[in-house]
Amino acid sequence: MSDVGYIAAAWSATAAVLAAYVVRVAVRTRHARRSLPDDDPRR
Amino acid sequence: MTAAKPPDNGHRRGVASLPTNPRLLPRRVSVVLGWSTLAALALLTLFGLWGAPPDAVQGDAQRIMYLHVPAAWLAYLAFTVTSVASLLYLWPRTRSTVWDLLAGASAELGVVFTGLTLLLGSLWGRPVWGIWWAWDARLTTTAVLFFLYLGYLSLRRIPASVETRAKRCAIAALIAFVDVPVVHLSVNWWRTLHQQATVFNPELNPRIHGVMAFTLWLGVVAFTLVYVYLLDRRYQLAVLEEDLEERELDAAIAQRVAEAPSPRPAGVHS
Amino acid sequence: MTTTTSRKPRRLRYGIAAAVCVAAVGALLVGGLSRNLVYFRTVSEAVKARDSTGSHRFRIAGAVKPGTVEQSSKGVRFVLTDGKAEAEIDHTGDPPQLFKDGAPVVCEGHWGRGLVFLSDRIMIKHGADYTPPKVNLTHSPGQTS
Amino acid sequence: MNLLRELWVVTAKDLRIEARSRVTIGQVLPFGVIVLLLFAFALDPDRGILPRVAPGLFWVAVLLAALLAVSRAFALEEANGARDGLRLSGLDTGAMFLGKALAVAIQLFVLEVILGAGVVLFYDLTPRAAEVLVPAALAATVGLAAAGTLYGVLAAGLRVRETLLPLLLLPVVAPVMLGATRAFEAGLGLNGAPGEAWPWVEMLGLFALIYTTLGFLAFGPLLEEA
Repeated sequence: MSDVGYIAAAWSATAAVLAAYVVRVAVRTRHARRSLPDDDPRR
Repeated sequence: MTAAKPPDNGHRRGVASLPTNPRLLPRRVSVVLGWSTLAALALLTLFGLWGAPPDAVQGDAQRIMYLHVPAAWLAYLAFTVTSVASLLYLWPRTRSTVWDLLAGASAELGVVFTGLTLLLGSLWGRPVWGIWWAWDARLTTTAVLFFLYLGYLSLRRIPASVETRAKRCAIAALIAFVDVPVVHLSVNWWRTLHQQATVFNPELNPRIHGVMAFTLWLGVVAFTLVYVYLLDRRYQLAVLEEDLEERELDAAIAQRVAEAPSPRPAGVHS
Repeated sequence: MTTTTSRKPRRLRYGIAAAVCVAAVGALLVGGLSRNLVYFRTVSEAVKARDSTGSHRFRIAGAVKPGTVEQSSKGVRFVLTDGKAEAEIDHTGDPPQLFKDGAPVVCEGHWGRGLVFLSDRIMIKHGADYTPPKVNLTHSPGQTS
Repeated sequence: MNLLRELWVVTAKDLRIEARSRVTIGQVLPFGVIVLLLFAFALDPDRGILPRVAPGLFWVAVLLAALLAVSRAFALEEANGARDGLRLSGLDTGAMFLGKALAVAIQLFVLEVILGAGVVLFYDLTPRAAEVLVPAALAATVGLAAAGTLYGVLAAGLRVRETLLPLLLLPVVAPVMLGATRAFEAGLGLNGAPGEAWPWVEMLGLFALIYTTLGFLAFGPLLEEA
């Protein structure tokens, strides 16, 4: 693998980790919000 | 005291002890922060891949530094926040659910970014050192750090009364934090394959050329924004899930109480 | 557990324990920790300990002496130096891409006959200085930023 | 002085239970020996490698056995509300920690002696430089016992204790593994001279001191609300 390959791998790994984490948190937040009753102040 | 109300014996948090506002930052600030983070990351990519010159010795492979060093910085920052929050939880006067949840949220980010640091370091090491992994002091202590906080995260998920869990987690977090300065200073204490700190070196004299230094600082700023944004989101999630869990428990207890023949429930709590 | 009578000694105890911890960590830093946990030995250290090392594996670090690199049937041979001592490296396998004259390297292997080190892995050890290729070398990188 | 007496009460209690139940000798020790045998099976065809890596294998076996011993030390307190009894005994919590850690350390040291004999026997190793090996083993044992007891109480009383304890404890005691292995390698003349072991022994001693102090402080708060 050339330098370009390693750099591309590093950048895409970072993007993938960040995106996966954001999506996971967003999905769980959405799920938790939906499950809470309407009168909950935290909703 | 009515029978329908579960006895409050400190084993449970109760929804009331949770912060009413699950956000660390106002909604609008969070949105703006999210977009600025994205912009900063885009700018970092621009400078990291094209703006900064290749290194005289390491060539283009050195560009991985612009992600690797900020990721490591974020991990340090996250574990520091975890420790401060744990300390505030243990201190009786400031004891609050907020600190416990914040410590957990921050530690999770720390683990994710320690893992990313190891991965990026490996991708840097292969072209530059010639190997993916070396058992030198910096790499080994970082791997230990990763597993220490992985253990902490499992400790957070244990089924136990909330007070017990929060207290044990806070103590575990403080013990684990001992490794953070060891990781940072390992390259100065021991002779390692890993290079010494460029920016936060003991002489406090960054040994790095202008545009490269700017790009590195840009990376640190961008990743700090990433941290603040994600911490806000993760903390909010922690509050919501805690709330949900308490409500489910309340519902389960209420159901048990309704089923019970005697008005005084015995042993509804663990 | 904590009765009012045991409060005071307990606070004293926390103080003493904290002091012990700080002292221990201090001793760890100031004391011998730097002596062990070395990832590699310098050429002069390795040459000095040549007789007691036998054929044990260890890592040796130095710079590739310019003009000494030659291809061998198994890989490369070159002279490693740290300015004070020299050792000949007989390496098996391909050297990494950044391997060249003057490169700072760490070799893993063991002593063969005399001061010939039989290496089977070369790693490039970089410093913490980063400069673009065109900065002239009379200009110290520390002053540029 | 009071502290020492209270400490010994706890140690004596744990050792007495061990003397009657024989769990460490009857179960943990055979486990350690089996681990040594497994290493031998795995590495035997490669003649000569076993004696060279013996210190590392020995300490891995000790570490795995230590996990079981620590687990056992806190399993003692689970049944019949023994922990409440301990908590209400009025003993000093610091003394309790030191007592339990000492009991674990004594058992571990006995294990090490027997496993060490096993290593000499199975791995064809000549023991020497006892004046280096014994202090190194003592320091490592105290460090293992202190860190183990601290994390043992951290995981005590939890339903997932058995699986959680190794995950929490192993990264923490990684430096003990490293230090003890290097000290033994130097002491046995496998890598360097016996004198090179002393910096490692120093490091092991400081590790033991730090974790003993941390445990001494944290044991009370950890036990009180558990």
